[in-house]
Amino acid sequence: MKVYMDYSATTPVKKEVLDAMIPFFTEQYGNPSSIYQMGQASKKAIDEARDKIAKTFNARQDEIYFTGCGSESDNWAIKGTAHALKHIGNHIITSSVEHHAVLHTCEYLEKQGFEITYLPVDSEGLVSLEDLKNAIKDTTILISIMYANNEIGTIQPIEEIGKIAKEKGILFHTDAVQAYGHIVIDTQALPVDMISVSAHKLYGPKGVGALYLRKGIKIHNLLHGGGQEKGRRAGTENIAGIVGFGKAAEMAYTDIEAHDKKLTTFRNDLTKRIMEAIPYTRLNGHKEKRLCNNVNISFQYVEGEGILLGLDMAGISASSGSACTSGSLDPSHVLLGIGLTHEIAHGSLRLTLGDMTTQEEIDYVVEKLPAIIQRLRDMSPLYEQVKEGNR
Amino acid sequence: MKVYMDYSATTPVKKEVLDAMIPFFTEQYGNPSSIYQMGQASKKAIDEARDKIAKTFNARQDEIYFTGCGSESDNWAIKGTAHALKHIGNHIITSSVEHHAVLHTCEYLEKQGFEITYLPVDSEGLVSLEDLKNAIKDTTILISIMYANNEIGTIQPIEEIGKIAKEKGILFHTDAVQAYGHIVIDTQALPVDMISVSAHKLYGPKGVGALYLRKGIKIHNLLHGGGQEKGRRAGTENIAGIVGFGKAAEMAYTDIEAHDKKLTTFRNDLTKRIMEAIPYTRLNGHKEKRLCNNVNISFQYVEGEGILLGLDMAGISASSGSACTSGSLDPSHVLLGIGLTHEIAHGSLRLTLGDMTTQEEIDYVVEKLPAIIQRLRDMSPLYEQVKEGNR
Amino acid sequence: MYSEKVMDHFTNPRNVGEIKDADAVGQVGNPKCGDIMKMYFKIENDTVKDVKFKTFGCGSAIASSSMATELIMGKTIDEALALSNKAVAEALDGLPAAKMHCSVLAEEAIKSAIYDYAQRNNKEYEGLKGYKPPTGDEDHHDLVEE
Amino acid sequence: MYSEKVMDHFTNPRNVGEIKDADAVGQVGNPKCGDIMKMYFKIENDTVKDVKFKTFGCGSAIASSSMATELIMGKTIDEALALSNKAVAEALDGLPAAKMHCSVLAEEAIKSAIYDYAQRNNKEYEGLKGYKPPTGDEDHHDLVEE
Ligand SMILES: Cc1ncc(COP(=O)(O)O)c(C=O)c1O
Ligand SMILES: Cc1ncc(COP(=O)(O)O)c(C=O)c1O
Repeated sequence: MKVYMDYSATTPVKKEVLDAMIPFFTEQYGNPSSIYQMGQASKKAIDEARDKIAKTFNARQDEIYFTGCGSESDNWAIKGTAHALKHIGNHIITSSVEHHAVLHTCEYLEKQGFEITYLPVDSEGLVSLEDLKNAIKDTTILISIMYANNEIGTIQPIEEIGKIAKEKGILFHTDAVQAYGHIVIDTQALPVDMISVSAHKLYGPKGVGALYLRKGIKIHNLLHGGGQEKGRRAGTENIAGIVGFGKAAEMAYTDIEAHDKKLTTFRNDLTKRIMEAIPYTRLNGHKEKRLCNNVNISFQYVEGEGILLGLDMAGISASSGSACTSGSLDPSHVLLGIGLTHEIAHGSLRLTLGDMTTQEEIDYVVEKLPAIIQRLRDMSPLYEQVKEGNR
Repeated sequence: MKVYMDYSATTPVKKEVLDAMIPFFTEQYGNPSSIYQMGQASKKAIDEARDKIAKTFNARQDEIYFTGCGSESDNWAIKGTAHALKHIGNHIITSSVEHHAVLHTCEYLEKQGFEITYLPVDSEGLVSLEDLKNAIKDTTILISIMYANNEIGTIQPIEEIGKIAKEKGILFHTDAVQAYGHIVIDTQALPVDMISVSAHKLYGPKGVGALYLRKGIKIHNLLHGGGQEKGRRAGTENIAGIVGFGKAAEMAYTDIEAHDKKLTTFRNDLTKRIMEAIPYTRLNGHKEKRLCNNVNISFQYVEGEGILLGLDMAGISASSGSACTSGSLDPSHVLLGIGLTHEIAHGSLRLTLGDMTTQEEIDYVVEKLPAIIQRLRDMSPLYEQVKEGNR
Repeated sequence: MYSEKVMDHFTNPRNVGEIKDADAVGQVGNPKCGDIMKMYFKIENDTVKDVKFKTFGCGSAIASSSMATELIMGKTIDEALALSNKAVAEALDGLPAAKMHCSVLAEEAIKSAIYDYAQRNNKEYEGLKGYKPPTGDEDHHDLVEE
Repeated sequence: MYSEKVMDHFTNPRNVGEIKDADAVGQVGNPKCGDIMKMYFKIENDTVKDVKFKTFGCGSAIASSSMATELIMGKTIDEALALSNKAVAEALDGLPAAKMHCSVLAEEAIKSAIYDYAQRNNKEYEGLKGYKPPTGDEDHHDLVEE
């Protein structure tokens, strides 16, 4: 049996989405900047996709800008704001558990003379509003806090953060790459100025992202060049990708309540049964303020990559916060950020669910996982100590 | 009859290219950063595409970095170099006829305190090597000159420019977005350090580009974040797009001599017959040092958009350097750059050929164009003056 | 990009041509901007008996000239002077924002021609109050906010 | 990512386990880095009679332990000490660059155990010259250039 449980890494493109994209490769390939009919047809297709995405945000068409990926959206929002407002101040507030697209961008700006505050999070991954308020200075020009965490699924108090930012007249960006498609983000109600999203997290194609940029907000461009995207993002438009993104976003929000309900049930079932079946485990992230599709559990005394290989051999695709899978030496900064020791962070497993997930798949994972963990524990010198009562 | 003659704006995706891409949307959708089999399959597909593109440049695999478009490659090369070398100098040399992705990037850097020299070009669009040598200063850190011009097709003396740059120890970037797929670019023979290319100009998909970055050259990242592209370009990889790019590049270079020969013949035939059929015309760009697919002619006393609309009604897709089609007020900076008056620049028509171009199409355009021009001239108060001998 | 009306007036422009013994001629725009509009009038009893145009410019410039001449044909001079660029654009079922200046040009070509008529015949019209003839250098593109 | 050999040794590791009355025990790595390797030896006449391992670590750490124990089983102590990390990696048909440190760990676990043996039995071996037992804090990841 093949079980994909890594929807937060990326999703398959839905058939309807691919079908919508196909004509724009070989037939309707006109450049949207061209005035002839085929070019104008491309332009129209982009406008319609923009409209669909704007609708999901309850936003205006002209507040949506297409980019090449979620990372580009993050880079653009943060660097664009930093450079546009550096005459006002050089201080940016973010959190210690952001995606690298935010963190490394902030670190880069730090080297360019900006000052960055990385807010800590509590053991469930939440930033504290008090900490945020205390961090704000006269020189603060931007707050960038992710909507929901990609590893542990914790959902931040975006509305409250937005209110604080608004009160202080500070721009607020949120990386909603993981939240988009799971949570209703209503820009009429939510005081946020910029939102990053990415198509491949909600059954759209890889290589397309978007930035919601509230009307009237002026940030510098990241990609300079042609007049595409009303002069704010250069580069010939990825029409097929954009059309696919529009379709995918529309589908994701067509019945988001049902989606949420289904995945929440699966998530809770999966979590509960794994925790019951396997000792020495820990659920990472917040119990309730959590993405409906995210399960993240640490298994003590084993290392995550081994779990993933074992799962892969059983046909199950998943991910881990282990250093070994990231190519870096340290385990996930998110897991360390919520206070896990290195050892426990190394033994984490993330299972993320999606629209194609079935009860059968959940059952299969619950069936296979205990033996995989047990086998690794039996090989582990740390577990040996536990059995000997030395741990 | 439908005739597409705007291949320099963008190309259709070839069937073989799309076929290669399709599996990576709905089936082989794994994230290449993931260690399970489906992720590793994606990684392998990207490596293979990288290999194919490296081969076309006679380069190493690890000198090719994928981006989101040609504009991103240009922005990255120029800003990345500027920021990496600003402790050495702040002077950049480019030309006045670059694509906006280069020009506007340079203009942005100018505002950030860099000094830019925009080399003029002669009446055929060539930069002068003497001008270049004279422009070089102790503070010069980068020369960025396009390989071939997107409007008038003029091919710059890249080898000679590269030699000058190398002698002086200055990095050399070339925007080869238009040259790629028409000209053999051998990085073993050519002293260039960075090359920007884009898939959608050679029958690959829109939304994928690449930067050739000579081994050992260190420039700053433009997109910070995850460890993709060996940590140099963040963002989940556009696998389908990258695979398509690889396939398209491979196909483009499989028999580039035949491609060149066929299009050169078409180009010369088309040019000659239009110039013979229609008076008051001017061929823009260099006669020989010219892209094999580019025809650019100014028709005096008429405005380009009208020509395009007329052609469109006859089923012919083309482009113009007229202000009206660019959305800006001035006509093409390239046409002004080669010394055309505004009036003549407004009346330019670019016909660019491609792999699907046929002799029948050439004949059709030659048949239709004269009447379209004549109709507009008959409406033109400027042409009236000509007939009256007042011009 | 363009409405069907615009395309129709571009393809089959009404009133193209010259009037050799015109009572008034007006020309606005300049080749630098890529638009020149020239209008020729036959006027009788302060009424537009005939009007023809020649235009160097984009599709919407040609369509605007055509529509504007059609709208004022047979109208009184005061009515012709009252024609606004918005009315031209609306009659064309709208113009893209970046093309609104073409409709402005049409309005101005009419004013310029009637100004010529007024000058030749020593007349004064309410609609020309404060009107300054174009020098040929102004950038009409700036007149309309996108 | 991994060769078939690595996957084979990960899936069916040879010589996993403990030896209760081992003549020598060596442990290297630390949980912070996500790798700990522990090896148990039975030694007779300066020959490896038996060797077993336990490893907390990624797939290549487990495979490296398995392969290393297999390579030294029955060998003399001098031969065991001569086993390089490269030899382990090669026997596995290669390891990804970022995983070479796992083979280093295996080499070190052997050295560490034999050092223990030498200490217990007051012996000296050529292959241990200059060897310093690990303190548990070093970052073995740095040992190999990627
Ligand atoms: C010379 C040149 N450079 C850069 C670009 C930008 O490429 P892209 O549209 O893929 O960003 C283009 C084409 O649009 C081009 O012709
Ligand atoms: C929270 C978060 N932000 C940003 C990104 C980057 O998105 P992309 O891979 O499309 O650049 C991701 C996913 O990779 C993510 O999970």
